Amino acid sequence: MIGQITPLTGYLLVAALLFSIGLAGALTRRNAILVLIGIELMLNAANLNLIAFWRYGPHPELLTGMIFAIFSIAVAAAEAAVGLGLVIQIHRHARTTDLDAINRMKG
Amino acid sequence: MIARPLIETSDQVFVLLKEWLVGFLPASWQPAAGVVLCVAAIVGLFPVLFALTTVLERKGLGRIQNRIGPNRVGPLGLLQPLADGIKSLTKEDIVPASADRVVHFLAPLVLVVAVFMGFAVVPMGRNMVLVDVDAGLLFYFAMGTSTELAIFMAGWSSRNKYSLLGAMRAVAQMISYEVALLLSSVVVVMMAGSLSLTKIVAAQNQYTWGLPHWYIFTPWGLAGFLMYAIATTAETNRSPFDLPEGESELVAGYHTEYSGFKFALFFLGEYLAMFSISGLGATLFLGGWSAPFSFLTWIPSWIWFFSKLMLSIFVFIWLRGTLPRLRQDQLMNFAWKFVLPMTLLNLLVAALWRFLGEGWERWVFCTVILVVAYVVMGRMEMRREHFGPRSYRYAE
Amino acid sequence: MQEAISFTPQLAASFIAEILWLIPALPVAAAAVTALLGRSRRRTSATLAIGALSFSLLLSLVAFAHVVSGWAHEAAVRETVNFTWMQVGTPSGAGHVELGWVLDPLSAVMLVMVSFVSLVIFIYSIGYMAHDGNYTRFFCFLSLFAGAMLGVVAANSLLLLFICWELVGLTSYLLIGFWYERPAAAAAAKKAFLTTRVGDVFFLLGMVWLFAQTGTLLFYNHGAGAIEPTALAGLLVAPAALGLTAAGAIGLLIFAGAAGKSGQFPLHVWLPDAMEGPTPVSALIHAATMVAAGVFLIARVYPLMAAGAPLLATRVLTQAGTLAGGTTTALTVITWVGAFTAVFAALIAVAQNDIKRILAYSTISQLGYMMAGLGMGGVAVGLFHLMTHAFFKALLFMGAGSVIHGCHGEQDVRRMGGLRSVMPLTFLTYAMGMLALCGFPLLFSGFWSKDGILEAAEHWSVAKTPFYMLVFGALLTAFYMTRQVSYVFFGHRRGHKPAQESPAVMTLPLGILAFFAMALGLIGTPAWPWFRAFLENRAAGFTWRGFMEPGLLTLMATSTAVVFLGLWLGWRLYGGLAPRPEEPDILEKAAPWAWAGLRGRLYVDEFYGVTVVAFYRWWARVADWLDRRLWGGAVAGVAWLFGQWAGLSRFLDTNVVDGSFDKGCEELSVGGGLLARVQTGRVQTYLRILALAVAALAAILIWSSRS
Amino acid sequence: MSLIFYLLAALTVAGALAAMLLKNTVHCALALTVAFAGLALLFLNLDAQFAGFAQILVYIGAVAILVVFAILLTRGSETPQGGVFSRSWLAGLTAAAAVFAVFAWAVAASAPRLPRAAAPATAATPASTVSPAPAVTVEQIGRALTGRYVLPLEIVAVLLTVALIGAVIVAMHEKVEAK
Repeated sequence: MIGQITPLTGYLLVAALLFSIGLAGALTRRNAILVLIGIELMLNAANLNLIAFWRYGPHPELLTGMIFAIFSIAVAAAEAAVGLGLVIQIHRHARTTDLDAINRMKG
Repeated sequence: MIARPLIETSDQVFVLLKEWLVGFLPASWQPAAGVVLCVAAIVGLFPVLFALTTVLERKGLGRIQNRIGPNRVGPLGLLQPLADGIKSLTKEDIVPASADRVVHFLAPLVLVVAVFMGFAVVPMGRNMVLVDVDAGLLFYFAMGTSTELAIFMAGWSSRNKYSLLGAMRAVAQMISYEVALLLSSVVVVMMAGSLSLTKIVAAQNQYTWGLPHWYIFTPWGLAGFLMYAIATTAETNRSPFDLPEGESELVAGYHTEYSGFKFALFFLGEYLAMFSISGLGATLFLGGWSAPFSFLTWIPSWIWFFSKLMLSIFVFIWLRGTLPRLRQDQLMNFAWKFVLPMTLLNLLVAALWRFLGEGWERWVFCTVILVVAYVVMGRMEMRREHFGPRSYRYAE
Repeated sequence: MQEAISFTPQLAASFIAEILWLIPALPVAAAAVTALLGRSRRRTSATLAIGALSFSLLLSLVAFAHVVSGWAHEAAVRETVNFTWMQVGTPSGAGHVELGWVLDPLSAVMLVMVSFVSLVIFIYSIGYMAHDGNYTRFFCFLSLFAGAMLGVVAANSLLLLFICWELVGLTSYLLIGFWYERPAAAAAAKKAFLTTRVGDVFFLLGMVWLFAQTGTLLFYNHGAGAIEPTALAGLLVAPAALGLTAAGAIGLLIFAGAAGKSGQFPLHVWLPDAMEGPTPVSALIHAATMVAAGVFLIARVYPLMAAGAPLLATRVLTQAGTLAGGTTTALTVITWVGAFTAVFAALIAVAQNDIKRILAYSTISQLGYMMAGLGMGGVAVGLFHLMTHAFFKALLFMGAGSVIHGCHGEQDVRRMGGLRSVMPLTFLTYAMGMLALCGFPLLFSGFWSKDGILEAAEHWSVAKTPFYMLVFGALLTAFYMTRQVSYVFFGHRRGHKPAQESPAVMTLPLGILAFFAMALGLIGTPAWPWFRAFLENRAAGFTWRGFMEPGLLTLMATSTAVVFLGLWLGWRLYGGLAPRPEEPDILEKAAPWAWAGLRGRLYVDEFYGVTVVAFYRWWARVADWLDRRLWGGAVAGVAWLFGQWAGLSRFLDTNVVDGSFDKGCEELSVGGGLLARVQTGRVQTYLRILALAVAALAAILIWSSRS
Repeated sequence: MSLIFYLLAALTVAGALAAMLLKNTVHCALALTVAFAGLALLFLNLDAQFAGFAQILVYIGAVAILVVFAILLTRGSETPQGGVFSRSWLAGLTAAAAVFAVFAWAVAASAPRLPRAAAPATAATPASTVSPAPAVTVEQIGRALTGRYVLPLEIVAVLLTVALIGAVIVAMHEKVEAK
């Protein structure tokens, strides 16, 4: 199995692993910030996929994957800023960042 | 006039030396060995420079403050740094009981490593750059930002409110001024059309009427350089922006809880950061290793580079001896409400310069715009008392 | 009499003509602004009204000067500014309804007259209305009225004229009914409004007919206007009922409108009652503007009236030809009605005791004179009398107002007397006005204008009767004016309260008007017929030989004799004697039945009362009955049906629709409760579901896309 | 597959795992930076210099610092007494596992049809031979950004501005509160 892993496959597997780890964290951690961290990880995994596909894709000269990755990095930065700002505000409001404690919106 | 080959050799002496040394090794090892050699050289050189600088600084401050400064150890106290080094090496390494040992241990290392990385892309002379990365500038800043993390680690790990406060201050300050730093260097990138530092230097290494094409000799270049200088002073936590280690407020800032060798590492790290960032400034605005006049080109390029480096170091020391310390909110307001807008404006001015094309008009327009903006904004800030009484608005 | 200058059509209107519209617009604007003011802004409103009107006067003078100069340079001015208002379908395909204004001698003269007299009256009313609570409202209406009247004058389109005409009617209604808390005033206002409407209906008919015939309502449009030769020629061949040409019929219809406004015989009833309004209003309406509107209308469409008469060409071009005795049906009718009205009203005036009513009836009779003059003598003759009358009648009314003001609202002449000494200024000016009205020889304007009419009547080709009627009317005029004046100013004081002179703001206008009442005659003497020449665009030369025309001197002699006779009679009968209000009048003793008839205004109102009004009452009752019984019943039935239907549907709603709906709602809420369970409010739950969904989707995709 | 790749992958995954597993939030943040660094190195290993440096600059330089700040501002720096995992951690874990399973399956299933390298791998050239790196200069990237991708660039710029302002507004104290 390992023997015939192509580089691309390897990268894709690593990306999938990272994604799942991030997802697991996002799903299991209590601290809202850590949930955000998990999401960041997921985004990064996606970036890794993009870059890998760009690198081993048929048309690396078009730079599509790389540009996409760069954009997603920028967007991720924005997302982190806003998300953390929200977390801080929530903390001011509820005095906690424990997501289990923050369930006021339940139906 | 000196013979050309001699000039060549004196200019390329280090390169030749490296090649000669590598020559002894089998061909397959040579690239790696070359790199190792260069790294070794850098790692060896700059601590020495650091030692030299410390003594210079202490003596200079002494002069400014009307004292003699270190004068016991060795002739004129020149061996003082040596003594300090020995002392710091032999001192006991104290780690607070409640400290987070791992992070506490890692912090200085990360700092020093990150700072050293920065030197990799700075050309210190013709053909004297460790790795000529195409995105050199980006790399440099990437490394520069990593130091903040180290500082935070230090401040947080040593479970001490002074350290933590110092660290937070330092990080906040560095982030704020990093924006200005980047933006003020972007101007140069726009003009040189490249992120590679060697290309930037090459672009400045031309002469008309014996005068070089350094970017500092243009309106936007000068403005950019001033912004850059301010930003660097803040980045390196030097006076008047040295709040993070304001002795009067927080004992010694984020390295309060460090002693012995780790403290020495921090000390080293700061000065190395100073060197590298000054070197970058020289590369960006002062034409790197190029000579100030065409008839001085026979002097080896590395001499020019290091003299410019030391010149800015001298300026650092001078400032430290002269200016009082700012207050945190003043610092922030200054960064976000004055420096940042000016740099942004500077970008526009550079673009204008680019599109006005050759001719005297661009000089007039750009200068006028910048001066007017400077005066107006300065007045506005002063009147709005942004540098006035302290506001706790953003202080949690 | 030298050849006339023909009107040279101006293609490009001069600047003053371009901005002629400002003259009516300014007072209207002032009215609009005043309407927005609060009741307390008395000074502001007065200032606005008078300021605006003075501007209008200024512009009118400029326009007048422009026309005069053009006339003096032998280039007769008739400048029109027209614009299309809307598109309409006509028998001859789609046509434009065009509006516009015209600047020619007629409109210029009228503009100056109207704006001037109105201005004087405005100033006068500052004093007269000083104690009224609704000062601002009053000036608002006044401005609107003046603006509308100026619009009538300046209009170059029959439609625009009609619009302003109706505006005049409306404002007259508002002004006559200004003291609406008095039932009499309210009734008078209604009466005036309705009576004039009667005429206006005919006017409207005529207008529509004219439009249908010619496809345009513009008076002058560089040869394409409705009253310009080409159109008239078309109208003349178009037949109408009773052997009339379309031109004649339309002319008669329009005259009906004019009669309504100018209180000619059948429709005069509103005018005396209109005295209920404040005196300035009476002055404005009866002297200067409203009633003059009718006369002006006839003058404006004179070519239409005169169309078809012999010497048509010269008539149309010069509007002269009084001496060439051609006439038309319309003109004949106008003449007879005018003459009859003149005598009729004069007779009634003899037997009135209310100072303002006397003046009102004299106005009617004078209007009769004007109409007759128009009918027999052409535009110039009628207009000249209109001008002079405007001034001296305004003077008389305002004098009367001053008297009433001085006698604290007393209006019965028999309760006055001896005011000569108390209010000398008023007496002096009033006397001038009176003499002018009587046509006192040589000195006073009334003499010359009336002479013009008499002269025209004497030369009228159809019949002599109008001449004698008018002469008799002159005699009566002199008589009743003498009676009034001797009642009011001579004898000894019979009022209860002591009278006093009015303030300067009221007497000064009197003086101004008095001056004009005398001086204005000089521009119309036979020796120097400037006015007529100006209107008819002939060169005006001064020559004594003007008097040498055959029969003129004898005519002047006769009229003078008549006037003196009238004065003597009046003084002989009423001079110095002081009748009690309760004791009968001298003439009454002489001929009680006649007197009673005259006192009762010849029972015209009563006649209308038993015919028209009664009919309407009956008809109203019929309609009422129909409503209650027939329509009311039908409606009630329908309503009942709907009620039943509504009840049925309500039943359905409550028992069928609502039931099911409520059930559905319950189900929904229950389901919502179930769904709400899923909504744990914990982010990670949602995230988890999301993740699983993604996984499932991806799996499906891959599965479907494998091999 | 080269050794470097395995090392970097191990480093990254380890960092990620640590970030998700450690108790102390700050440690998590620091571990996260390690993961980021590993990713950056992976990018470099993929000859994506620019992306790698941008990764370091943005994530280590900005995002990590931001996270750390947030942690300190929310008093999250000390380890919480109760467990760090939420009550429903098992379900979450299973969900994540399911996702990973699906992805891994997808990769494995499509492995034969993936482009192995710029040059199709044949028996002669084993799949692990790294294809010649595409020479990508920063200039090309710049041209691409300001050329083909100028519209996304603008949009991202706007997005960043909005996000910046929004974050400031959200995180800012109202004056009344502050006083």
